[in-house]
Amino acid sequence: MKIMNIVKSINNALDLMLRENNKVVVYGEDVGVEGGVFRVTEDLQKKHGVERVFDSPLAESTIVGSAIGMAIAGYRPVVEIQFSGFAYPALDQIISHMARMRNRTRGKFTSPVVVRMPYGGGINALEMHSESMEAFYAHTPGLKVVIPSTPYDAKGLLISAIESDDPIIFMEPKRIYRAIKQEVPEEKYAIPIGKAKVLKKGNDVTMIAYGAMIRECQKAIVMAEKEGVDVELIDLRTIYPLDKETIADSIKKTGRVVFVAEEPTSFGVGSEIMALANEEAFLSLEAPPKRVTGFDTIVPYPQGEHFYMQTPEKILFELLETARF
Amino acid sequence: MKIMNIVKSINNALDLMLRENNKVVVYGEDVGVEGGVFRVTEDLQKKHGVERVFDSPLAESTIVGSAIGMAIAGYRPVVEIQFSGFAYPALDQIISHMARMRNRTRGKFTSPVVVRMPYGGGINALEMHSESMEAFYAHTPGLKVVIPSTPYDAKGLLISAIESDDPIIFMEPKRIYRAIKQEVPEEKYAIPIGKAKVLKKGNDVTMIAYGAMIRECQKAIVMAEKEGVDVELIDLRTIYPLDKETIADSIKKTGRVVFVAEEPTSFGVGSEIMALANEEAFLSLEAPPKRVTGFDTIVPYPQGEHFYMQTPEKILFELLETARF
Amino acid sequence: MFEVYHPVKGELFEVIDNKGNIINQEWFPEIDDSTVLKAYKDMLFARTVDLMIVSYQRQGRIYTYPPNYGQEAVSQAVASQVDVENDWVVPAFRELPLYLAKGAQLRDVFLMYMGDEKGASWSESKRMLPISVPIATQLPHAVGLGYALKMDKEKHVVYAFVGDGGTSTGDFHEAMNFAQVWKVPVVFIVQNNQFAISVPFNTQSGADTIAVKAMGYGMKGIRVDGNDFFAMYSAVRDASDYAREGSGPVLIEAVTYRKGAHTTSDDPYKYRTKEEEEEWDKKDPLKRLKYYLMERELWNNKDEELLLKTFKKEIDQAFLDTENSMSYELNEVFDHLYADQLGDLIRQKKRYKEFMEWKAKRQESVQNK
Amino acid sequence: MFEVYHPVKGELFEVIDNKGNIINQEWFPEIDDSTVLKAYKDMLFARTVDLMIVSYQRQGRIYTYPPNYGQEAVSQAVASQVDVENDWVVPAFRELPLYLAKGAQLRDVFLMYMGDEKGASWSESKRMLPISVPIATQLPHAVGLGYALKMDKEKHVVYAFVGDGGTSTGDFHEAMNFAQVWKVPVVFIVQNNQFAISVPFNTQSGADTIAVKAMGYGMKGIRVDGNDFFAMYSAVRDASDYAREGSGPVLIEAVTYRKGAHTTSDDPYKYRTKEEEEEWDKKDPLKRLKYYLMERELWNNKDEELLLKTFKKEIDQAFLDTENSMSYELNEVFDHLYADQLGDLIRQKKRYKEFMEWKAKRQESVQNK
Ligand SMILES: Cc1ncc(C[n+]2csc(CCOP(=O)(O)OP(=O)(O)O)c2C)c(N)n1
Ligand SMILES: Cc1ncc(C[n+]2csc(CCOP(=O)(O)OP(=O)(O)O)c2C)c(N)n1
Ligand SMILES: [Mg+2]
Ligand SMILES: [Mg+2]
Repeated sequence: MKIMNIVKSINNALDLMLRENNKVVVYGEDVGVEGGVFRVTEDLQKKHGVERVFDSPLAESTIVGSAIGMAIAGYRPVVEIQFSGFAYPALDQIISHMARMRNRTRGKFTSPVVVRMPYGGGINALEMHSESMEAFYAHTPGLKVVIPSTPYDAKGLLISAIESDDPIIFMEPKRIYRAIKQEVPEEKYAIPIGKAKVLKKGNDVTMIAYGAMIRECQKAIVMAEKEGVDVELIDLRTIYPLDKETIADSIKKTGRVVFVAEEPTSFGVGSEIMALANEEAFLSLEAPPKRVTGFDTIVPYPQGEHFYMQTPEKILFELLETARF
Repeated sequence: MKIMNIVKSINNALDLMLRENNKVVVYGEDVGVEGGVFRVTEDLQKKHGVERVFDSPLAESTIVGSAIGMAIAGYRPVVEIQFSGFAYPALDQIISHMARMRNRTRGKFTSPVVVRMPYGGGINALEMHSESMEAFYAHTPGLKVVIPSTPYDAKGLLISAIESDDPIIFMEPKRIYRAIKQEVPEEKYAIPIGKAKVLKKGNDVTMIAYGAMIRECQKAIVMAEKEGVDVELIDLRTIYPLDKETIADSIKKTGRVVFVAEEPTSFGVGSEIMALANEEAFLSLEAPPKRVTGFDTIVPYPQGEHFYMQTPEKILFELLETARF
Repeated sequence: MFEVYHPVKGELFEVIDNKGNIINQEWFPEIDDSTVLKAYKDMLFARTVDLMIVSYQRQGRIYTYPPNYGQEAVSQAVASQVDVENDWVVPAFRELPLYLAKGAQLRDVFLMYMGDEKGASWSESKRMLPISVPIATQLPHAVGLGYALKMDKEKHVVYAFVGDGGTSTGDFHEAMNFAQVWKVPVVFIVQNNQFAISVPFNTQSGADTIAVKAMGYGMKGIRVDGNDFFAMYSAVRDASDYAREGSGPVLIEAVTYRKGAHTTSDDPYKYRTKEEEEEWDKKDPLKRLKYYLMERELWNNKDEELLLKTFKKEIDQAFLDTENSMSYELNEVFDHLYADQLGDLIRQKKRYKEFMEWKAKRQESVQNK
Repeated sequence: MFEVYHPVKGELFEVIDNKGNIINQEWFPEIDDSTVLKAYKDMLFARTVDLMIVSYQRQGRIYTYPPNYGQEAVSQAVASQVDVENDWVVPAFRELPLYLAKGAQLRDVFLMYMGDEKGASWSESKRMLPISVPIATQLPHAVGLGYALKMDKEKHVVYAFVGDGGTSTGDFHEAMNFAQVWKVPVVFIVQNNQFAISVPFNTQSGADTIAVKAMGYGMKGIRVDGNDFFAMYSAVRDASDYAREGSGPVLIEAVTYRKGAHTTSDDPYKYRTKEEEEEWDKKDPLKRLKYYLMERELWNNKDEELLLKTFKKEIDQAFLDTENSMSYELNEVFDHLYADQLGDLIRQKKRYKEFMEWKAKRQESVQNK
């Protein structure tokens, strides 16, 4: 065991998979020499050579598109999009091909590509650097969408993603890249995709979140406890496919749901959680399921970002309303 | 008044706006000489000249991107994406710029572009030609998303879209391009964006749909009537912003909601409607709001498409369950 | 070759004239008569398939179809020398002779355009991607396949196709640049058939040729008469040798003409003249090759008549077999999207079956009334 | 000029050497001393702003910032001749001298990088788009602006900027092609500063030069020493004359060097050497212009010392003013997204205010305990 933050544990997972499987390649803008702008791929080129860990030209569509080709030929490319806000030029390759190659060819050709991208706000960056558009990917048939919230999960989920025969969108909460440290085994282990995790048991309200919001929720929950509200916290870990059983079981128990995320509210992941609560636990609902999510606006520049972000207090405010409905 | 189908009424709206406002330009692939692959822009080049109605190179990103530039300079470009499945290369321009130029410049520069795109299935086409990914646009802050279901609405809504100071995604139900004929005034009129329309009053269930699904719903409703179920039918017409008042009022009255669309079920427009039902009418709900929507799969090729599409019978099946819950 | 016919010169690389006479002996390929004859027959076969599909389409037995009519020599030049097992083919959608050479079955082609995904994967053929519906988006895949060949130290090549319209897309540009930076063994072949649906080349492209675009990537490029089988054959051979040796990618502009409609839904007379078509008809790739063969007494009209008869029978039989054996189960919709069965899809499938049962019962009860 | 320095030759268009001596009299621009002197001062001003922002950043008073250091001559060449009212400027993000010439205020630049959108719109400046965060995506906008100028029969031009990294993107390609097909008056200027963050030009691009890419679009192009103010001035003038006359767009490759870090978060020694930096330091655009001016006794070190002092004072004052007057209201988040106020946004804003009230009350009650 070693103490790792998320940057380190992802680096460790990549290192390990590069060592174990010579079909794994890692590339993207500044991924090689520089080791990535967040240093997630640091030293991997030194360890595994310039043919397997390398810089690409600045062109997101073909970063993903070429990875699809490699994957068809038996490789396991793990590509990095520097910020999730720069994945938009790659959406066509992701939607039209990465997600569909298997279906289109009745399984003859597959595209088990992992697209890694840091997402979310809270790092005082300019526009386009704080996006949380995971709902795009979740709504795209053929993809799986994974978002870890801890170093331990990040490693185990990334290993599963690389070993998965399906294409994976792997979104990394850059805000907590270095903020959370944890003991992480140095050997290989996998955390299954599609399984949520109940981080805390509770009876009054089911709180659902993922990524960097988990930490904010945990703070809110401590405050809520003082107000006598006992919260069950679920870390989704996979956005698509949702772990409907875990979520529904919890809602059936508590009758109340609060969903917390950075995304714009409307037509987001939260909407699907609201739908799920209805479809799976309608008769148990004691209060309207609630979204504590971003405004339907552009994430503001740093000076205004605090208005947009979900803070423990804001979560508490909404949580108490739901608990006392 | 003249009898028009949707192709004709859109053509008429474009013709009228080109005549009235010399800042309106219309372009896209095959839009000029050919008049569009669906003939929506037929004869417009002849009438208004090759400078205002023209063919562009095959490049969706710059079709939209150049329109943003023109709009900043005071033009009102109406661009056509040949099929909504080929809009994906333009998503970056749509999300990163078209939707944000006003916000980014605090209103100094705006991008009142109208992006027209035929969407939806049912025309026996190959892959990528039957997409219904309106939820992408609805989830993108800064856009408005409009989908007409009749010739009359198509004209009035398109005129509003061209006159709107906001960027508009205008999705056209190609399946019923020529299927519905209606009297349409030849003069100018506008239908407000953001206003749903109650097509039929009813007391038992609120049915919500748009585009080509309206017709299927109407057929289902006739069948339901025979089973003693009285349905209220709402045509959304605008997907974002949703007309929450109209929707909520109806749900409060009926206590039951069925949403019908072609889109993949998860994380779609339907999810937001489910959320809305909860947030706005929780205490009135007598049954879990229901989605009658596409599978979370790729729209099958024509031989399999009937499995995927919402038919009157399938709608009835789900409707009855909700009505009798 | 790529220096002699350097794209900056804007020259067209040709080997035979419209009457099949050799006009460029120096670059006439080393190729034996039997290969030439086979190429002719294969092109004739492809053309016959095309024509018959168009007629099936008119009969309402097939959906929209994009013919290869007039462009057959371009992909036949690859078909005549492709390594069927090992080279990769990345199609656009007008390379029928090559699909068939690479192991696709007529059934696949029929199924595809009759609206069944089962045709899209070319049954048992090796290393050939499905046709690409979104224009030019296949080119990045070719780059990745080339990278894999390079990593695996396989001395094979990727043949990637795209149309003149496709060269306007961002993906074309990105893929060309990646290919050259990574020096992958990809032969890019642009079928410049003068139109993208209704849009003519001069409205499509700022440059006078497509070959010249190679220069913007530091790539080898050449502008070839795509209706001249021998010129195409030579160009493809030199390009693939170059790529196979690890020297990097090559761009071939194949200048050709789409003699037919864009697809069966299109009417070309909205945007071009009969005169133009007649002009290009003289350059028809089959006619030219036929002149060549007849001149050498390797072929005559009677041979052709006989062969066409056999072809038609074979094709019609295959079409009937396909029609008669078509089936599309609910499972087809769900079962190939993910490697495993997702809960959501299982639930959705189950719900659909419940609906089917309900529907069946309801029809029964209606009938019983 | 575009024939003499045709990109196919791979030549670099230069006018002065590293010591400020004229080495190419033929192409030395018609420019009076006062304009040259002003250009020098403006570049010096921009460089001073840059250095001071970097130091504010180190003090934690500003967020990540991308300096222009070493590249000032490229956009100054435009700044010295742009029509401030009528030409359009479409920035990448390293054209500080031009932003200021076009009417941007220091306050705008500060606000932008202090994290306030109010800086992004360049206050009262006319016809200049905000900097573009997603690389190269601004180029299609330039095409559209050019189209509008053409339609409106305005004899003005669009100056559009992008980096070497940006030339790899699909949008670069599409925009170049559209511009040429539509013959719009756009001067595209690529600042080839040798790096895209850590990625050097030879990993970025298959071609040896960026100018040669113009050929792939049938466009005029030229490769210019971007650190040579006079060469850039001449090239920009000829290009804009060409465009203004309606002849079409031009691509200028400005060969330069990013002397500083990519941004204040970057450490260039991860990917390049001090030696390389020293080599390029000799070509520093300010140094070269200063040699030129000093040789002609238009400038001396004392002038510079004095001016720098004034500059620093002015900049520091502007920065303090900005800091002291900063404010960011909740409305800023909502009020500029749509032309009208959407119900959803009104509700969300209202809800946020309710939260704020609740929070205030809660803090009160905590304090009262
Ligand atoms: C990205 C995309 N945009 C639009 C279309 C619709 N479309 C199908 S074929 C075609 C023209 C293609 O022209 P070209 O590349 O020259 O190929 P050709 O049809 O001439 O073989 C268009 C616009 C598409 N399939 N994909
Ligand atoms: C589409 C996109 N991808 C990635 C980035 C992250 N990024 C910011 S600057 C940069 C390098 C740009 O290089 P270049 O175009 O040469 O401009 P320079 O920084 O050298 O001025 C990258 C990759 C981005 N802003 N946009
Ligand atoms: Mg073509
Ligand atoms: Mg650069």
